Amino acid sequence: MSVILITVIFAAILAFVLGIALGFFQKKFHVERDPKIDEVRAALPGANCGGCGFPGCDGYAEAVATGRALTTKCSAGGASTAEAVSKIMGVDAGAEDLVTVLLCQGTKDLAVSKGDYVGIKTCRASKLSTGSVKACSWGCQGLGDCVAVCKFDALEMGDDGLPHVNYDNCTGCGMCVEECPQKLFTLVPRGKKGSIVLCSNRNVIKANVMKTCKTGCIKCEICVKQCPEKCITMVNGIPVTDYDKCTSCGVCVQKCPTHAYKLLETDVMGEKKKVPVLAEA
Amino acid sequence: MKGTLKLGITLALFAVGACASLAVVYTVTKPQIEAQDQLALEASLRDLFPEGEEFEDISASISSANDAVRISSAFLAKRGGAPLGLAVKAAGPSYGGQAVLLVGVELNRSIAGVRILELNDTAGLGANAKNPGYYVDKANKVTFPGQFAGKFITDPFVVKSDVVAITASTITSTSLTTIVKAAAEAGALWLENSALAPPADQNSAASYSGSAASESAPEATGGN
Amino acid sequence: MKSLWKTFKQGIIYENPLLMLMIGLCSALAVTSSVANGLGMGLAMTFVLLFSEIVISIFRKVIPNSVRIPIFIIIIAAFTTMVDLVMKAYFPDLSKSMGVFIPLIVVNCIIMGRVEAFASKQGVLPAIFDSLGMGLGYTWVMVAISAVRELLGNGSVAGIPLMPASFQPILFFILPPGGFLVFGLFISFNIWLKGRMDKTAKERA
Amino acid sequence: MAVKTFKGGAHPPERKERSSALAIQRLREVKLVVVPVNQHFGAPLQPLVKVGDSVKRGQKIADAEGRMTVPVHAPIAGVVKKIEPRTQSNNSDGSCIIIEALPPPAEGQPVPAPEDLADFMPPLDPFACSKEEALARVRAAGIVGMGGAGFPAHVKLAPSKPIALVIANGAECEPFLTIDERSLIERADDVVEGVAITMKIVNAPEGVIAVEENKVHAVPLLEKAIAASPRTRAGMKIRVQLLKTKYPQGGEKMLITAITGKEVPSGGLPMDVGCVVQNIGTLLAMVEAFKEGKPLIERGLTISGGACTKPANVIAPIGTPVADIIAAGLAQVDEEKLGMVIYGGPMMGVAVPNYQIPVQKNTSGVLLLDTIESKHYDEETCIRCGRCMRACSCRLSPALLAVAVESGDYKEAEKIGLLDCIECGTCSFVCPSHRHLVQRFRVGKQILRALKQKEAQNAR
Amino acid sequence: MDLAKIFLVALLVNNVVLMRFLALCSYVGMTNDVGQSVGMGFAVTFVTVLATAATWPIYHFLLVPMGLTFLKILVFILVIASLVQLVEFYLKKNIPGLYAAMGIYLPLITTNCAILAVTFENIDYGYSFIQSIVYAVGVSLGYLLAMVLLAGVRDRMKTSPVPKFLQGTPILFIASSLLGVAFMGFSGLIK
Amino acid sequence: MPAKGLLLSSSPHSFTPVSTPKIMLSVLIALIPASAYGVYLYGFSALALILVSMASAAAAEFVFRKLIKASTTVADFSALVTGLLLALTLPPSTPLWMGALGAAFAIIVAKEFFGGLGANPLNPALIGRAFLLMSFPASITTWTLPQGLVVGPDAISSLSLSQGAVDAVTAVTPLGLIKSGKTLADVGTYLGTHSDGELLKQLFLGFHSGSMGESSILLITLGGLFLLGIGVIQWIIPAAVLGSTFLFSWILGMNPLFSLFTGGIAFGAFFMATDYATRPLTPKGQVIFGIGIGLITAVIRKFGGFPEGVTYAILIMNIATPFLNKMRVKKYGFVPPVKPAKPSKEAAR
Repeated sequence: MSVILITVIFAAILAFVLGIALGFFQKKFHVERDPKIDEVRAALPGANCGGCGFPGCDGYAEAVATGRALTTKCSAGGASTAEAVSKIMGVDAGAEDLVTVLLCQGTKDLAVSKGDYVGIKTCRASKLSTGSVKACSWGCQGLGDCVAVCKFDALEMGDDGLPHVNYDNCTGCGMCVEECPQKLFTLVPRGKKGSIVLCSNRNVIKANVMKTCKTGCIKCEICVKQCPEKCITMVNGIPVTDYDKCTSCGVCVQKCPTHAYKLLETDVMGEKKKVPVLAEA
Repeated sequence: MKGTLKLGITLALFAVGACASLAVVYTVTKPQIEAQDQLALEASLRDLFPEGEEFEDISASISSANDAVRISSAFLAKRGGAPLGLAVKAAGPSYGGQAVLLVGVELNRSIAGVRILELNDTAGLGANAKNPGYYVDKANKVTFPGQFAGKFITDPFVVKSDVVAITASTITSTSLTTIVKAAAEAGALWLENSALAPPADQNSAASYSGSAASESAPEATGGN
Repeated sequence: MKSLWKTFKQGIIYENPLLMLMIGLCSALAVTSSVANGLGMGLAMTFVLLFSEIVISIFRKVIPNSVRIPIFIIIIAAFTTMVDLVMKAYFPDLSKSMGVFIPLIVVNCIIMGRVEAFASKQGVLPAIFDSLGMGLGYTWVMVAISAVRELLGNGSVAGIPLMPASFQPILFFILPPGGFLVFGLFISFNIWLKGRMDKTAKERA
Repeated sequence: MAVKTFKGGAHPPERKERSSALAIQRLREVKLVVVPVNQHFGAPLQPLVKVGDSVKRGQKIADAEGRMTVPVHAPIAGVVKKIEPRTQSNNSDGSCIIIEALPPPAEGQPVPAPEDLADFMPPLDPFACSKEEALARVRAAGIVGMGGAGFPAHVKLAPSKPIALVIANGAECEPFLTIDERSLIERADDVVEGVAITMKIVNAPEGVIAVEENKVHAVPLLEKAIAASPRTRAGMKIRVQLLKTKYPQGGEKMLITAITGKEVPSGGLPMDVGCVVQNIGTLLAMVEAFKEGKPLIERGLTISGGACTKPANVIAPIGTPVADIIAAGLAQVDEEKLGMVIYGGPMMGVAVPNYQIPVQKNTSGVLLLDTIESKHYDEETCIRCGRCMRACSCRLSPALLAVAVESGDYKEAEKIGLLDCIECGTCSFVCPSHRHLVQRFRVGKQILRALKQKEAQNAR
Repeated sequence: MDLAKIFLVALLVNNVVLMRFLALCSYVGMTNDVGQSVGMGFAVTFVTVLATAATWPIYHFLLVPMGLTFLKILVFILVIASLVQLVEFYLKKNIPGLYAAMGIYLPLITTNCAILAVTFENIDYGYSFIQSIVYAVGVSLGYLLAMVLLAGVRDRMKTSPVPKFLQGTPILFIASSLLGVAFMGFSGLIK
Repeated sequence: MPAKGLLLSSSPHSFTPVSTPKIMLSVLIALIPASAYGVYLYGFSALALILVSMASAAAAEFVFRKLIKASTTVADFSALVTGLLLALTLPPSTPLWMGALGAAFAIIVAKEFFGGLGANPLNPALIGRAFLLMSFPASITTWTLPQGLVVGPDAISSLSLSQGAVDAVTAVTPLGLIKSGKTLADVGTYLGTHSDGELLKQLFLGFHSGSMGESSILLITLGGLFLLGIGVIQWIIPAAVLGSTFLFSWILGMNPLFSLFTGGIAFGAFFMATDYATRPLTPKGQVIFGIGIGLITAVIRKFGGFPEGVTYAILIMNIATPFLNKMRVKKYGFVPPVKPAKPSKEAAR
């Protein structure tokens, strides 16, 4: 019985002293910081296991709160924690839902290649070494730098030599836009309606466009002339649609002799994406 | 300050609760835990001296001549008040750390038997010393510790000579042999000093026939 | 009831503490050289997890936030000590072969993690299911790993010889490096398994 | 004579025997030239002519303000047909002035007077004029370094540090190329004169003509020319130095190290160790610019390679499509065997999609490789044999550098010398796994420079 | 046992990570780069020594006389947790430079089982105070060694074409396995 | 203009004829003398062990790469090299299935798991040997006498060696004898020599029990010199390993020449430590690497649990390789960093 008594007394004293000391030190050494860190920290399990790659839960909370880390990294807490953390952080992340669009249709069959490229299989390397693997200096290199950089599995290299966007997965993060050495990607709002030119060539010698790519914009300006809404203008050699006026009537798409014009809602993001371009054109 | 005090008290309350229940568990299990150690030791002692009825703790009066080997305790086995032999618990270094052996010494200064209590050597190699199914002499089913039974402390105790080594574990074999020898010598010395054993020069195996005398040490025919 | 079952299942596979969350690894490797040890450790762990979660869930409303960690530690340490004492008293051999790893349950991230993430926020019943799921998830992996290691390294499972007499045990597997290797392959297998299950789930959806 | 060299390097098959004995031929009839506006390392130029203008041979057709610019001249007399982007020998599209030659005078028509066709500057004595005048002449003649990147010669000749040694780079370490070798043999006097002019301009006490051992037969000719030169008689010190045949012996830094034992500091220029290195072609162009007032409108180049059934050393007007040189019969090519066209040497040259691309100021050769020679290999994994490290003339660690670049660790890459790589290609040449090391470094340099630029902007 | 022996056994022969599987969470989590692992290693060394210095007297001068040895687990973990907390508070306020370098690793240490294991083993092995400290240093430097070595291997694996099914954590454990094989060479080094 | 597409690539466009398979083949050739001598000494069982080990290594690589759907790399001979190296480090009497298991383990776990050729952090052959040594310590430390070697007449009695079947005599290696406390003279007695010089000569020529890779130091050195001569390996590592082993053995009170002529130190120095993937790349790193191997070998032989320490010494130094790679030579034109260096504008011609 005496053991129990001694234990109880000892424990009481020890814990009391510790409690007081902790409270005291917490006050004395208090350092101001972002309340969001504490909020995130509170949502974390506090196992301090280091599984997230940050030094402990505090380190991770700070990283999340300052935007240096994803909200889903806590493995100890699992999905519920990730949700909670996202809730704390993600409230103000309600930006526009963007998706990426590839502004090139130069498939293996349609675009002429300059030669057989041997070397590092990245677009950046091929562009640096050959100017462009395709005869068109503006065309897609088809070596998948965009696919490699995409964290969301939203890009896939197709058999036709062009990357294909999986719009279910695309988050509009813009990594591909940054990465593409030819700057062929652009971000548009998901579900955007209107027409768009899937070509980026700025060749000033119009005659040469057809020699390099069967579906290149040849700057004939038929679209500009035919558009009933007069919403297409040539900017830097490429027709640009004014989406405030565009009614998706499809005239430009029909009239474009090289099928460079496409409708965003059907041909790009719609069910029947990538209508095959006619080769005879 | 009031908040701090409150924290301290809450913490203390939980600690008291936890520790109180712990203390209860402790008081319940304490006798059992202590009994376990004693039981294990006694089992070994009885194993060495099956005829022993009581075991007198003489740990205080025995010491080892070998610096590396520490005698942790020793027990004099008695039957009806008459001494049967001495069990020496000795610890010494082996391949994988400390090894603890219990060595039984007959009054005639031969070894009654050796039991390995603790050994952390490599599994499958040195650890075979405590494997009851591992025989250094397969024909006669003699285990490594078993081969010591019946040896006299005057024997050379040289591995690969009169002691058969465990295959590919010369170090374990040598270390254990050293412990056995040191323990047996310490035990024999104690017996001499207590005048329970005849002095060294009068040593003769014929004078006394121990329980393990029939088990003669195997000739050095196996191993490498 | 369904959500309780789901909580339970999470720990067994999807959020298996060892294979998916990769916490509480130390004991998983150290004591899995034989099935008896693996099972013993798993059950000891489940016991501590279960009672810690229950107690903390009961008291979750009266524990002040700023000292919750010390209080959790006290409670977990108390149960760990109990397990330690009980094992020493009634399973001395097992206790000896697991050595320092029984007391080390107290710093096992699984317990602290679950207590913080689950028990301190949920009721008693879900906490019980969570702890059982996590505990058994831990235990089955322990047993599986130790079975593989014991079979290859000793030719037996749970002490029962399974391999033919001519089998020469591959000691590598019960030595420390073997533990790392087997565990690494287990994780790889589980990742593959989970990928497969996600895929079929997606296809079904 | 002691043979000097540097540490590292490799010895690719020389293949010079195909063209080393062939005398330099001059291409006279040119119908059309495509003159890239920008052929130098530095700020871009503006065309000074417009479509339809008549131009005389040697007339300035593009220029710009600024120190790092060099004008471009019309290589032939004719009419400007177009000014439009065309593929240049670095594979990029650049603005080119396309000049069509005047038709040959019809029968009975008067042959136009030479002064109507040509517009050269008056001769200038470099030993009598001031340094400023001489430099102005070098720039006005449009002279750039004719071996490599096209560094403006007048900038190189106006160093901010004292110069002790002028080196004429006759190493010509690239396989196949023999134009420098032929120039050394056929125009030894002019080479010596060029060294003397350079020495005069930079006020250097000594000049060295560096020649690789495989051109040892040029040494007596050069020594004779040196002995006969009025400049050496007047006390100028010029000598010939033999170098071991090894790639990249002709690299500016390696050449300096081989001859002087000094190393050009990282990020520095040859003048930091008191040297000026001049390409043989550049020296000849300078001699012509002073003696004849002729700007840099033509250059010598080697046309060779396995698919080239008749190799040649030719002098052609700048802007001549190489196809026209072949069409003129100076060289022949077997289209069937052709696998690859390289402008420059096989170690540092650029593979281009056709040989329609014009000769530029820095085109030292055009190689028409057959399908066997042009075999390129797919990359295998690095086996870490360390051959690249022993071969690297800059003592870098290509294998480790490649790892740093691949893992995106540009900080580490810069630390271990990514920017010190001279892209000589030795590491890729010796790699048994055929790693595309140099290409990796090129890409890495591009990214690293972009990163540094970004950093500098952020710092601001 | 002399001190050098205790130290070497703890450092190499019974390496805390590779041979005894302690502190694996941080071993896996904190070896992304060499600098990080060194920081963590030194932080652990510091706290282990501190914890040993604190728990040894508490056990021998407080728990043993009062017959409360069974409270060992509870008391030790509390002491270590508080110690870590206090060190962190102190560093954050008074030596922010050191805190920036090391402090961020401190919270991870509370649940680092190597530290608790060392304090227990000091008691179990019956080490004296000095021996305990030496043992603590040996173990924690062994931890540092393993961390740094794995970080080196990991660094190298960043560009290796590791098969897909092993990428990530599995290959780390396999690498650790091979490190363990190499460390087996030390076994029996000190008898 | 050509209708077909020409090749486009980044310079250089010229490549050395040296290739990975040729390098591996030359290693195989360099190992022929030592292997052939081993087969001569130990007969058919040694030959079978070599063949099984090589076949198992190649098969393991082939099957594994097929399973993960990667390109097949058996044609580069590297697996065969690993298999042969492993076989040469094992006792000639090793059961064939163990050789096969070890080779498969070496290839799959130590090499392919990490990404195949060039990516393995530790020497696969040595991992294979260490794996077998850990797993089957008895078999891997059971040596046989070479055919025709008659041990000294008093050897059996004085060293208490036992004789089993007539054709396979169990034996101890010279290092094993030393480890169990015997002197050099005892080794001499055992091998039937009468002076230290004679003993060293016999060790050098290779007439003693042990693995095939430690039999004839002469033939191994010849193989090593062949590789040095054709530039497949460089002299720094072998020199550092052998030199430091000599030195540290001497310091620790062992006969330095005996240390060099016994065990796998020569084999390790020429064939194992020079393994491309696991040695440091930089000369400075290689020096330290070699010295480290010599030191650890001497320490394990003197104090450790194994008679032979080369395997573990090399493996331990393998782990240090990523750090030794940081010891680079100063690059061309190195200037102490005062300000960030500017890009070089010059390109070689």
